Amino acid sequence: MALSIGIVVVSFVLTHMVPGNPALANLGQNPTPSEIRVFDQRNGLDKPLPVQLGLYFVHLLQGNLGTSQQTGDPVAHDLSMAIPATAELAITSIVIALIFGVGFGLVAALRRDGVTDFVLRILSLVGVSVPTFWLALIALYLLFFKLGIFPGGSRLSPTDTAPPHVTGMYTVDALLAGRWSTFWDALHHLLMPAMILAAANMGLLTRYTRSAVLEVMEHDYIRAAKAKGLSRRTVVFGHILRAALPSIVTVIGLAFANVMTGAVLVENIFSWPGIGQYGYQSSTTLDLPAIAGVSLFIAVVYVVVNFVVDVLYGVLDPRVRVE
Amino acid sequence: MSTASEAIELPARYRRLPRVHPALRRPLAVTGAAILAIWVLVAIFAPLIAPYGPDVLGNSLSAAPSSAHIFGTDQLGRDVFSRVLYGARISLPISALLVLMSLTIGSTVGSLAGYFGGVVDGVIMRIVDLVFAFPAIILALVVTAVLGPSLQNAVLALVVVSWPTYARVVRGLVMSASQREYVQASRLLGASARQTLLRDILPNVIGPVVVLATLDFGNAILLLSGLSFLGLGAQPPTAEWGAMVSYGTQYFQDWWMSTFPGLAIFSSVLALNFLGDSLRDALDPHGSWTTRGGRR
Amino acid sequence: MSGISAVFLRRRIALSAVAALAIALTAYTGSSSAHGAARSSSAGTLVVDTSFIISSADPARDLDPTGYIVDHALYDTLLTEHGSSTKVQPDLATSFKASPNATTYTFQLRHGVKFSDGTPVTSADVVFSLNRVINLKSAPAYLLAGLKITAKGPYTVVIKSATPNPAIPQIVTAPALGIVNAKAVMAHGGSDAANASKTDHAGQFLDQTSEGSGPYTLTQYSTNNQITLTANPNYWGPKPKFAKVVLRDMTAASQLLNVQRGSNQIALDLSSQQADSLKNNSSLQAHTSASPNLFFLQATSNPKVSPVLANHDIQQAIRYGIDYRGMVATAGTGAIQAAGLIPVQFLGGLPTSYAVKQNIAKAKKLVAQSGLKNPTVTLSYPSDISVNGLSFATLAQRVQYDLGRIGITIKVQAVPVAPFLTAYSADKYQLVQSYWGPDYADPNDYLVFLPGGSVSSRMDWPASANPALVALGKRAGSTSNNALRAGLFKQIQEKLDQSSPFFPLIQPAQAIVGSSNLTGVALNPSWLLSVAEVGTK
Amino acid sequence: MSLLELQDVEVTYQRRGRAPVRAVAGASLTIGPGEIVGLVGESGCGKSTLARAAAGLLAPSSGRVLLHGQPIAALSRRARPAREVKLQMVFQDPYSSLNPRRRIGSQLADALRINKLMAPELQRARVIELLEQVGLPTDAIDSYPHQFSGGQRQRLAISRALAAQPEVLVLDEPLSALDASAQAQVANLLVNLCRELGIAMLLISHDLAIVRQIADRISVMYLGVVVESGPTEQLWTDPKHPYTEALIGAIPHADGLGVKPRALRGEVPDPAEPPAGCRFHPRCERAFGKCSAAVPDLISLDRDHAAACWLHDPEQAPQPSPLKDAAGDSH
Amino acid sequence: MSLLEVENLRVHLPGASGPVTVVDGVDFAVEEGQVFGLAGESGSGKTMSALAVLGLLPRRAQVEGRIIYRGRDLVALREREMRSVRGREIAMIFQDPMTSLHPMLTVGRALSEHLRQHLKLSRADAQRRAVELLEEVRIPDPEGSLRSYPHHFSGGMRQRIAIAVALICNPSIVIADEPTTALDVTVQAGILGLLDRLRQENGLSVLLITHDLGVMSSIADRVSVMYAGRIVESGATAEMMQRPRHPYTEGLLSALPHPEAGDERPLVAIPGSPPAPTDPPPGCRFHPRCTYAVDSCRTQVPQLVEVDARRLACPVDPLAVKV
Repeated sequence: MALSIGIVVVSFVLTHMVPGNPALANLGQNPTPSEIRVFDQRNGLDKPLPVQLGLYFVHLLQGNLGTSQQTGDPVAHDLSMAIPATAELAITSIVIALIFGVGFGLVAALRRDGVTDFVLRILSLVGVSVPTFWLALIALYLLFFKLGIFPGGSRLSPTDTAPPHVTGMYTVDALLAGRWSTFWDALHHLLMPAMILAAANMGLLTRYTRSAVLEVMEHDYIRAAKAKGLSRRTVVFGHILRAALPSIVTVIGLAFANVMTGAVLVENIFSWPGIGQYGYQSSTTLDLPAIAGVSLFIAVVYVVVNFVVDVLYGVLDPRVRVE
Repeated sequence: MSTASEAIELPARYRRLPRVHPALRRPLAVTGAAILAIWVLVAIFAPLIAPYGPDVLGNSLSAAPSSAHIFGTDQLGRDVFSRVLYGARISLPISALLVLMSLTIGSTVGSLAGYFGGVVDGVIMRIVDLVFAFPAIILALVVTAVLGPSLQNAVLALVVVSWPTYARVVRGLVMSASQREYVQASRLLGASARQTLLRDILPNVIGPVVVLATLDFGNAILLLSGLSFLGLGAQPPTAEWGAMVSYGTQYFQDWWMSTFPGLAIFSSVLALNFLGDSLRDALDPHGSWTTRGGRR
Repeated sequence: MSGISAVFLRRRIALSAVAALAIALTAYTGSSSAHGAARSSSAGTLVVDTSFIISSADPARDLDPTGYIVDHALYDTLLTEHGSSTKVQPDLATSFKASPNATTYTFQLRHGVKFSDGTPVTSADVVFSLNRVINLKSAPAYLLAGLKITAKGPYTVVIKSATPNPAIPQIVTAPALGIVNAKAVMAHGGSDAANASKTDHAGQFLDQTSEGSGPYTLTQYSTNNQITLTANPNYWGPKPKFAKVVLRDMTAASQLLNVQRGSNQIALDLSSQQADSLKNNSSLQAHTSASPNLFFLQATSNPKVSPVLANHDIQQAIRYGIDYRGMVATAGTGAIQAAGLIPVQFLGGLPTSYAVKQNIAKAKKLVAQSGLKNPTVTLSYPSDISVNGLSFATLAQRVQYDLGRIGITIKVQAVPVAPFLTAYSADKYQLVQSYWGPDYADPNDYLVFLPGGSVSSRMDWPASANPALVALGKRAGSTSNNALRAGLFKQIQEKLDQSSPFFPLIQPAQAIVGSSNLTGVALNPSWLLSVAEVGTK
Repeated sequence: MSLLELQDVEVTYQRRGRAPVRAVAGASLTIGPGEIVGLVGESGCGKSTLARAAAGLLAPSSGRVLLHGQPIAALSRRARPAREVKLQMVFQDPYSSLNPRRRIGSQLADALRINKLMAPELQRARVIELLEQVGLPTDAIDSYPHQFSGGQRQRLAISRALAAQPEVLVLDEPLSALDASAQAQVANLLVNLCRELGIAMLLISHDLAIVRQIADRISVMYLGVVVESGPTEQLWTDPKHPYTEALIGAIPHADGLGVKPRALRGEVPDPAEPPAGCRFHPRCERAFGKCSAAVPDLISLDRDHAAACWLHDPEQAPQPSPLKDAAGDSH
Repeated sequence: MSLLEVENLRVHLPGASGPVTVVDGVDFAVEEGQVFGLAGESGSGKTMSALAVLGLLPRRAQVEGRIIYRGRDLVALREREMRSVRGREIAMIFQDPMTSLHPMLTVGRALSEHLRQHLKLSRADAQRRAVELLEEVRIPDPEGSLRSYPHHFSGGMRQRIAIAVALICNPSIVIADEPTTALDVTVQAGILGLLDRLRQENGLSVLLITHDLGVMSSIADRVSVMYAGRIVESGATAEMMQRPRHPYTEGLLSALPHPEAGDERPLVAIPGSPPAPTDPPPGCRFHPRCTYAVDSCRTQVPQLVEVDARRLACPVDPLAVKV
């Protein structure tokens, strides 16, 4: 909580230190001094900074994040449009990274020091080394432009219409509405950016999983499980992976931070109308309420993700649960 | 007291002392070091190697790779190959500087927090948490929005977001190292806390920090080029790799404009990660990708 | 007074609101329907990729390029234009009459027109819509400044101006002046009262549904994603070819890829170079032409800001040091060197033959003559936008290189638009690379460049610097004889080219690229593209 | 006069959100010059905590630690005064008690350098002397800790402490990480050091058998309190506290007679919630009413021998009865 | 015919410079209903020998020799077949009960998973059997314990649970690797008592591995002493303890404290330390530390030969005189 307040203050103060004049940046054309005055009044920019900050907090408590100067809509509304898009992308990407990262890490650990291990190690290093924006461009060029395997951007084919808004995540909403073709279309659009976002986290998770699994495998209880004559599958999934899971889960917080960073780049390249694109556009247009709103949202995500990770850790590790 | 892993562990005095650092004997480390060495040489000797100046405008605009321009030319007729070579003079030293600054600030703050503990520690870690809550690029967006886009400001922004990593790591290392029995033994022998910090604690902290810095070096190149890609870092005509990729995307069909600078970023970051990963192995054999048997 | 703003500067620009061609006005009297196409049923989806610049789908609040495309499709205006022509044509009004002194305009409305919900369109709706624009005091309000709108019977609307205003028929074509369903909008918080700027809350409503009588209705609206339009079944005119139009927010790079892979697609933001590269693609059509936009350099005249630039010889050296041909080549096919400030298409525009030519020897001599050792100048430009697909950085690098060759060191300084404008207005910059998009197609729009004008004073070129030129400008601005006026403006520009802190660079090319099976792919100066007019072969 | 004296030392650990733990609930000990005192107890009895308090590594929450009658201050950021440097400690784990990144010579010279005991040029010779004293080759001086086995490292740790010319050594389980043969080597070394250099020692161990070989006197701890203390042989042959008795009875004998050691019923209770009265009473075969009601004091029985047991309270005790045979697995 | 016979077992582990032989020609036999002890210091190869029996050596370890269990050579068995032996026929108890039970699985699962796999019992039957076993090893509240996690129990209780886990499929042999080393002496006595009772009541055979000759003496029927990968002496426990004949056995016993009242002999340490497996001395591996060593000890590997109802690998046999 204190953290969130700190984040609001920092983002607010930072954005309001900008030397540019938001009125000039946002008024259509021919801004007259009186129009600038009206703009400043409307956006509360005529008051001293501490007062603006205080007002921001008051409005925040009322669920009011101010009005975006860029879109003319309430920031809360803009966020509510952008968040599901990013959430869909981020969650899919994390799921992809988890499946492959944990899988690769597990295989690497089980085949430790073998050729597979070496190849997976290189793969994981490539994953964390490749510049996301460059990978996105190459993927766009090859997979979309040359091969046409994936669509080139946006969330849905133009011929399709968005499913009824429930969660705002098109795949989920399409399923809820029972629109299979829309679901596949949304998924099709989702996969490429999600995979690109997943590359770095996949590398990260491969490494973490591998070392977590190796650490687990050194424990007597794994030898004990083998000594019980359990099948290999039970030993690997029921015992080794089960024990490594809590430490793998702790990486998810980090993975989310990576995804948010990557989202700024990937969303811009794939015309994905999410938080990354919104944040980037607001920062270039000095849309102060929007920037503050995005920062706040990201901070909330950070806090929530870390909380969820903590809870999950407790669920997975009964030793923590008791404490 | 006999477990299998311990039985494998051999007293080290029976091992031959290595001539080269063990990390360097691994193939990945050698590959990484070699690629990195090439880039460093390129950075130093760019004016000698590059066929053209980085900002010299030629007459053939947007030309595909040919014998005259092996990486082609860009929209202003500049030689992409030369610009990629000169780019090493920007990305590498500036990222190194960035890492060095974050490391210095982070380590100082981290050791102070770890050393003093208590309120100082509490305040510092709060700040660290605060910075951590922003993804690097978002904070960098805001910082560059405040200060204007330039390489210098991008570095500043990234320092702002990257020092906490070091602070956190160093603090943890200092705290755990000060709990070590050999540190306590030193204290009992009459060493002051400051003496042990310098003599017993920091030397044991440096290793992990060096590894972190090596890996972070690659990360810094990525972040810096990412910011330049978004137009928030290096500004034209600076031959910066990220900016070149971004510039190239405007002319998508002229693939050479963005492919080669992208490859330059990728190869240098990969080299650093190869090296850093191997160093990490050498330092922390536990769970590392080594070729030797494990030991506790 | 004209100005440049971030919204305007962002990425690219259309000729904005009023492209008034005064010449056409007197001759014009309304006639019957210009739409000759046979009625046919709508089918399929048209995809238009563009970098979104839109703040609202409420016509009364929006003056942005993407918003104009949308509003033009959703709302009928009193008059309109077709294709890339700027000739005024009937729309909701079948005809109009102007009073001889050009202060009173009487519009006859079409009978039987219905809004998309079936409500008939009457003069009350027109009065409400236009008054709402005036009283909302949003960006488009200036279009109707000094005008009074009244109804005279259910199908007659009268617009009165305090001063003679021959541009009114042109003005009312602006999509911002689209006619909305007064009842529906009022039912959702809309107001045309004097205090509408505070009481009107229909903006959000109009972002969700359209309440117009245009060829399309709004199905989905998202400012950073996509906008979906569906054919209006109640439309009075010819059915649009496409049942659905999707506008997608895309970067130029994505547009380039998408248009090549898709069918029924149009890309609006490609540079002429990009468009050029598609010329050989048989599945595409690409149209490039010189845009009326202007890239120019402006030097400060304030010796405190830059003693180097305050030196007249250096200013002249810059003028002759730039490789204009190289710059035009960089800008791509269709771009031309700007001989003066006024676009060549406009009244008073200087033909390219008048343009300044690079003369390195002369430039070097001027630098030597200046007596300055190693003159160094900082060139500032907005970093995060491009116009007609051309980024400021590209040209700035050209300038830096060219001036470097004559011995003037240029430090480039990239600044995001917002702080750029702030500092630019405050005379903080030495040399600026800027841009001018005309507010209306008339040379009077360029008077602000004369000494003491709003653009000139941004970099401290006061009226006192050249009183003769100021006087000439006054004369040109108030002359009613167009031939005379054109001559005066040409004279002004020649003087500016000889000696002034302005260095016109180029008029970039503008491009539109679409699938080759499409018809009606044309750039309109006002709303870029009329999606309802796009059909298939 | 005693060299090192622990007076009613209590150590309480504060735990976040939970009840604090009195790890040491009032322990007193004295160690005379040149004397080896063994402190024995099972895991969780607080003996290591007491050792750390005795060495000045942590501050007792009450009670005092006196060296030469002067209180020892717990470590702060400041350097220890020279007087207190005479009190040294050797840790349990020889793998973590030496700095892996410094040469042996440098670590052994720490005490000399820090306390300026001798000129730098003489230090190397002294370090070689120290190495010889603990029976290690002198070329160890330029080696790193990882080049040595556990027993050798423990000897290195001892010699590092010796460099400070200590009067008292607190040894926290110095033998438990070692194999039998190394254990004997280090044990003999300790005894020799005590006899030759007159160093007093507080030897903490869970292994009563090995302590008996080394110590002059033994104190037995159970759940944070000292339950019995006395001269080694007396305590060994005639234990007065049932817990000491149980400890001795549980030691397996490598005599080939196949005698089963005796088990003690129950579990060590949570130190955060110790049983009322005598802390041992729930596991004691001879507990009676009073044991659960009141805390027995350490009663001096004869000479140096004392036990904290109601059995020895002249007013309260029922007649001592022979210990029940608790062989096998009792519970 | 012994229940388990190990013949000329050799185990090589991968080392930095070629394989390292950690078990070098070991023979022993476990008889039905007996406790056979394998004694030695850390690194002597006793644990490796035991793991070899179950086929649980680290990856890439090489095994030579024969391990005959009920007429089958376990070395030659395939992994699948070996799995049906582990836990079912031969079970194992590990040193540290804190680490040998999976911390995230309930006691009930630890007990029943291999029971159900090996014996194909129903869930209810398995649970019944689990409760039975917990009662047998004297765990209070057996039903409740099934739902508890290992960390709810003290060290001694955990070792009892581990024993129950080992015994639940009614194996013929239990390999107990230092089963009491991590426990306090008072608890150790209880565990030793439990093992002894199980042996007597259920006819269980035990392969006991320990460095503690005291533990060995109190429970084992026969003992082999290992040094640097080889067995140096074998025989009946009482004989061995009272009259050791190999200098190493003798040295080990003299290095032990003497718990007998009144015995005040000082400890006698064996000089030096054991050799590294990478670099074993030639001839008798003990000779560098042996006070009785003669020239032939330095060159010739002593064979384990039958001498007076025991097997001894010392041709010098200097202690025979003392007997």
